[in-house]
Amino acid sequence: MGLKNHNPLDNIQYRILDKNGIVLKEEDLPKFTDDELMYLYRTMIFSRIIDEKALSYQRQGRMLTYAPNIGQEAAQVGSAYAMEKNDWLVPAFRELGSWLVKGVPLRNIYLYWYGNEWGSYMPEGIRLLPVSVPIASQLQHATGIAMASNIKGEKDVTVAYVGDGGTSEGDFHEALNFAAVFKAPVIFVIQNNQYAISTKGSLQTASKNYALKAIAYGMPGILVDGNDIFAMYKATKTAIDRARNGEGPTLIEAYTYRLGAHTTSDDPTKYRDDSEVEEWKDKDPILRYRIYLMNKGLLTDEIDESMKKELEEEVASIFESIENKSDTEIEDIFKYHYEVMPPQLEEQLNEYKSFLEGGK
Amino acid sequence: MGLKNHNPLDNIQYRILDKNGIVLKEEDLPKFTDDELMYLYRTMIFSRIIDEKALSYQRQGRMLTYAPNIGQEAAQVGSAYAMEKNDWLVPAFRELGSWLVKGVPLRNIYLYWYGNEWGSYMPEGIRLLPVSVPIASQLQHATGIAMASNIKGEKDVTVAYVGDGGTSEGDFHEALNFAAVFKAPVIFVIQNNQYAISTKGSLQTASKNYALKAIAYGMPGILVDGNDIFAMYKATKTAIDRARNGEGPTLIEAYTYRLGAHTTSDDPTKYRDDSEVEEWKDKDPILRYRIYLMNKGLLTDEIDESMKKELEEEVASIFESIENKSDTEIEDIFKYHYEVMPPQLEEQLNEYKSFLEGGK
Amino acid sequence: MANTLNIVQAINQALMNEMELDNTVVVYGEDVGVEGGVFRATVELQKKFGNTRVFDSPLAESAIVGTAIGMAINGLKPVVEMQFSGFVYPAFNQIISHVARMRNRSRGRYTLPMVIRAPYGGGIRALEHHSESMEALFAHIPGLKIVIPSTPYDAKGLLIAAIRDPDPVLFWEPKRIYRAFKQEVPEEAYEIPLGKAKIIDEGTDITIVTWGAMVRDVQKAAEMVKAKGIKPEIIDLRTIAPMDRDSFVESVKKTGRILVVHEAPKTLGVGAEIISIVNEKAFLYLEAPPTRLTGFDTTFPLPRGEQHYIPSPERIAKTIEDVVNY
Amino acid sequence: MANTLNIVQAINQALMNEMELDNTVVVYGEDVGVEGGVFRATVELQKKFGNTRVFDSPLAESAIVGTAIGMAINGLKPVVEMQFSGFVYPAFNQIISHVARMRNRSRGRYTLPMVIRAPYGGGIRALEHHSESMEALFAHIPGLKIVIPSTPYDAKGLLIAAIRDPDPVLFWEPKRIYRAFKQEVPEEAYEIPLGKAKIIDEGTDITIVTWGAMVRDVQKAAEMVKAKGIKPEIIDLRTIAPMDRDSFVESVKKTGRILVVHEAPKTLGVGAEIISIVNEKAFLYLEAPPTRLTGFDTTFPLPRGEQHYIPSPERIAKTIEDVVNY
Ligand SMILES: Cc1ncc(C[n+]2csc(CCOP(=O)(O)OP(=O)(O)O)c2C)c(N)n1
Ligand SMILES: Cc1ncc(C[n+]2csc(CCOP(=O)(O)OP(=O)(O)O)c2C)c(N)n1
Ligand SMILES: [Mg+2]
Ligand SMILES: [Mg+2]
Repeated sequence: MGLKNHNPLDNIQYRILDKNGIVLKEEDLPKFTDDELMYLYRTMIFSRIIDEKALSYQRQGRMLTYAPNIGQEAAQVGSAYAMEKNDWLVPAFRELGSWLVKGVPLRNIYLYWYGNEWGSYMPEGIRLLPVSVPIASQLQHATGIAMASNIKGEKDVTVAYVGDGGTSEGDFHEALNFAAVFKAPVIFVIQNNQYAISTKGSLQTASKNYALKAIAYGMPGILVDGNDIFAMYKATKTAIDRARNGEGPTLIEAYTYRLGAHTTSDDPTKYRDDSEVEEWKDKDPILRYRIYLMNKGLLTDEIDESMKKELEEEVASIFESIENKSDTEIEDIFKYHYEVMPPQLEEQLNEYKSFLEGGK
Repeated sequence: MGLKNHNPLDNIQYRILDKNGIVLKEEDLPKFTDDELMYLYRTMIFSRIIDEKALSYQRQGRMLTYAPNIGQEAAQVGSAYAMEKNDWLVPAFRELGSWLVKGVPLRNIYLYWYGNEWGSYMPEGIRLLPVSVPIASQLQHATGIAMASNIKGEKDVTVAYVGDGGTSEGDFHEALNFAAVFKAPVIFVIQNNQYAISTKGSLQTASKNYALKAIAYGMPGILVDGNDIFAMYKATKTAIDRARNGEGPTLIEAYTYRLGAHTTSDDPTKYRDDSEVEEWKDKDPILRYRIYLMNKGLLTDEIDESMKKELEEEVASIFESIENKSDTEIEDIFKYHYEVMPPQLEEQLNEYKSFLEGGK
Repeated sequence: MANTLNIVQAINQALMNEMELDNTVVVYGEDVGVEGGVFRATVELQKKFGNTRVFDSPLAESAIVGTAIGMAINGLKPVVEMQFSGFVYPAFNQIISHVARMRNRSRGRYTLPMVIRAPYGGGIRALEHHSESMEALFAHIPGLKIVIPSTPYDAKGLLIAAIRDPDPVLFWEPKRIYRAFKQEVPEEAYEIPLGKAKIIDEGTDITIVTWGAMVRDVQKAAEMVKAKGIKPEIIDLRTIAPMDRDSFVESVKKTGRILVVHEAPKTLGVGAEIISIVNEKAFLYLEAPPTRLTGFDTTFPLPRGEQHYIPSPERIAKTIEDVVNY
Repeated sequence: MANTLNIVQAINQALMNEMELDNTVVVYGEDVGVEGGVFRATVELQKKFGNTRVFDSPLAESAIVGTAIGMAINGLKPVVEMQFSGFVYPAFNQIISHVARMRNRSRGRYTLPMVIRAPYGGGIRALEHHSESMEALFAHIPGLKIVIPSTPYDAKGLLIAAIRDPDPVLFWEPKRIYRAFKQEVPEEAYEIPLGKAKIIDEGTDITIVTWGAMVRDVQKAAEMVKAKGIKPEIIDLRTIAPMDRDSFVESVKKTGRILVVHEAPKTLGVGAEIISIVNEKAFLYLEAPPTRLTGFDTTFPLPRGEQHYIPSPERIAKTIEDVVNY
């Protein structure tokens, strides 16, 4: 595929696999091995199970707030899988599938949502930034990382995520503009899950889609069926190759749907109809990929069941390994503000410790 | 004209009067009376003289920093003249011609550049905000004013200005997005004078022009020859009519050139060639309009001379009326922070006054 | 008529009252319309007043505050919400450059009767950026007012006063106690004047100045030390800027001792200003060092560490004793 | 080798030195490349190091700071310029949410060796937003460092230390004295440690803490009061956060009196913190109320009023006398 052939002004989603698991564009189908095909499936399932279990832990009062990814697995896994190991991933906060592809241990992910500081620690060798809570602010970092790759003459590409809501922030604009002006090797992936908490797309922008916002920056934009893992992979891969080749940034809109709540603090029945959700359940990205794999003879109900069982056990055992054992050390609150702790902080730490010890 | 016929993606400037004063689009020519035609000329000349005199006062050490508008008079006067009296004007800081059309007394304008607080006082009845120094931040106010007009069911339209450099700020993006989502009756005029201090357009954006940035917001954008007063008037008038009719915002790019320095603190020879400036002197907006008026028999060298002489005298007399008589009263520093001055401030004011009086 | 409300309900009622009384009041922000706000502070408003006066905005704080400036100039009284005070920073330029300065810049021609509301403070086991107490940043900026209520009754009266105030007001709501307790609150509109602190407990031995959610922790600590014979005078500052200096200066002249308790980091927290004022106005009355008990000079920790950050009633009580026994 | 430089030249030389010594140092911002900065602080850098390492950016402060974060994560040491400190606010969210927190958030995995430079302070007869002194805003935020030099020698050594510092540093340059005087400055790179104040005049009667452009005004005032037999000890704070508390605490233990002089507004200016620390650490030594002489709690006035705002040597001298004669 070439990005040129997919003008976002046409408002047509780029799609390879339709919602019934049928391949529409044989010529664009990525040339994956069977192992790769199964890895992608397993990763989406893993993501789904991590979400579902977290939600159930949360309902049981064993987990804090949690933001599920259900329905967005293809957008995440498909885009991240197009990255090389040395490429940088800059997340917003709803990219579980991408994190898994990048190799972040589930333990960290659960620690994060469990409220422990170490959840944001990325093991050496994984080029992924921690969650960025202030919406869209992370896009600036992505552009900066990519500009640095250029300056250093390195070939790494950066992939950054943002939500549909995030496109309204000034930082979205500035990051894309800088990226285009400096031809930075960065791909911006908008996960358009159609809601920013309760706010619908029509209240977020008056443009027909988000991909076309690329035009304002003189960069290519492509509107993709975000529930089609092949299309997401292919579009991202094309953009990454282009970036690595010195041709600059690309904006990708993954048109998808948030099947769950915004977070566990949110009640979506207050602002959207069940019928809408039902309609989208039909377009579940895992469903269509599952059919594809079954048609291809790679997946059977049995394999599916045993894979899920295995993953469920893994998830449960990791959660149990952190549950009730993850309070933050007092020192840990102070230790990471500066390379050398200033006397003020040391004094406050010591005063507090001596209070706890009942001393003066 | 209809905005639809001028797609900014075509990158063609909308133009009625060419640089030799020849009318290219008879059908689009605004139907001005002779008085109106002469008023526009006089206002551009007035603006030019105010600038030139301010620059010379500044060189003589009688004025502080000054930001001249030379070369941009048509963009300013043409757009502002399309406004009704009750419409709101939201300036950046380089819109002298528009201020004059709005009826701001020159005394205020000079007081402002003379460093006196009262320069930013707008006489009642003139709907114009003071200069906004933080680049692009004023666009949010413009959108808000226009949203308020909608909320109150009033028909006033807001015209806001920003420079080419200003389009890179996040506030530009947010203001245009809000305006489009809420169909606010606001027109954004970009004075693309091709420089942001020393920074050229190619370092500001990778898009072919600024008008096409409108597409990202789902609003019309039009690229206009900013040195053609008729085209500026016509485009702005069309956009204003549209806005007043409930059809929402428009983005106008006035393609023009800053013939002078950024401000009197700036030395443009450091970053641009004289030859470029010379080329643009040829396209001086006053020049072509002058030819048009002469061809039409409305203007003669004599009328021109006497008009300039009269305006020069007016400008000089106003400057002299403020020179050395415009120190800020001490109370004036404190008085306008809150409707009721808090005790802290009162105390500080009194302490300072008693220090000055040599007391305790 | 009165009813029993918690803080978030009192805020909701204040908005209801003022929107009814003054049709120039408009309410908007992220998720405040259809959903009624993530903390339900604006619930039912859109149903009652329609989506012209109560509406959801795109996700852009600078635009929310910046358009409110424009609306205030053009005759409305916008009351906008920042979803959390930790997300006000994209709007910081609008606040410091324009909200704080439009009246002064325009010599009184353009005034900004607007309110920026935000849930603020820690202790709700939240993600990063949802727990900070950064009121000092705004209190340092000339031209701003910042108000922090501590009870439902005050919340309603102060918010109504803020909406009616001819100048812009930041209204920071202590979300830790949004639903912590209820109080009798008159159904109709009433004002509590801005810029006035409240002595909530009279005493003779030490002056304690605090605000927001810390008020209740201080009260608990006061009960502990009262048992030991110490009589603290507790002042709820309520308006952080401009500050009611007389309230604590007069009190210190009586007690000779002062402790400021706040959640915000110590360095340049509002406590620093209070102590400096006491030095300037009541130096000769001081019998012990004016003291601060505050959050640490660290980022507010994530939930599994947050219990360490906010001064507990026990720590407050211990500090009161230390100051009194100095 | 040494040469005689003013502050802006010393800054330029610091950048030259570090760019030469460390090819991960990059410099960018508005008009810093071709033009060499509106104050000429980056002049000749692009010519010398090329436009890959020294370049003009689009007009967007949030992106300038935000991309610097990314560059620092990816192995560079960006030194970015805000054209004036009054224009740093569009980047405030990046600074408070990320610059200050990335190390803590990532548990030390991602550190930010970056510098944000900005001309700061009043007194140059400038337009609105070009004269403010808002260092206190940043000093309140955990995780930041903020440095303000007062001489060419210090400017160079502190800037080099800031560039080499593994943590982010805000480097605010007192533009009023950019070209006020020259000093012998070594040609080669040298460091002046961050976090250390400097006693620039020893004395016994009163401790005066100040920084930036006010240092010279305080020195002038000191000359005036010395004529009357008063011996002030003058401390140039140099690093505003984290602050060298010992410097003034020890001094106050000797003098018993302290005056803080700054340009910033009084309320919650850095003076408030200094006075609170003195209360906490040297209460029993105090012989007069710790005192502040500062800018007003107003917007910095436009040129025709600015002479009233910045404390003059005469006002400083008068205040010194008042405190000493208390
Ligand atoms: C600057 C900022 N403002 C507000 C919030 C609160 N907030 C958290 S998530 C969210 C909605 C995000 O919507 P979108 O970008 O579409 O991402 P999604 O949640 O759909 O993945 C909001 C408003 C925030 N985190 N940061
Ligand atoms: C937020 C902000 N950043 C930087 C500046 C300093 N500054 C003043 S004018 C200017 C260039 C503006 O360029 P442009 O928008 O093209 O307007 P022009 O001066 O060409 O009319 C800059 C960077 C400022 N005033 N505000
Ligand atoms: Mg979304
Ligand atoms: Mg320009």
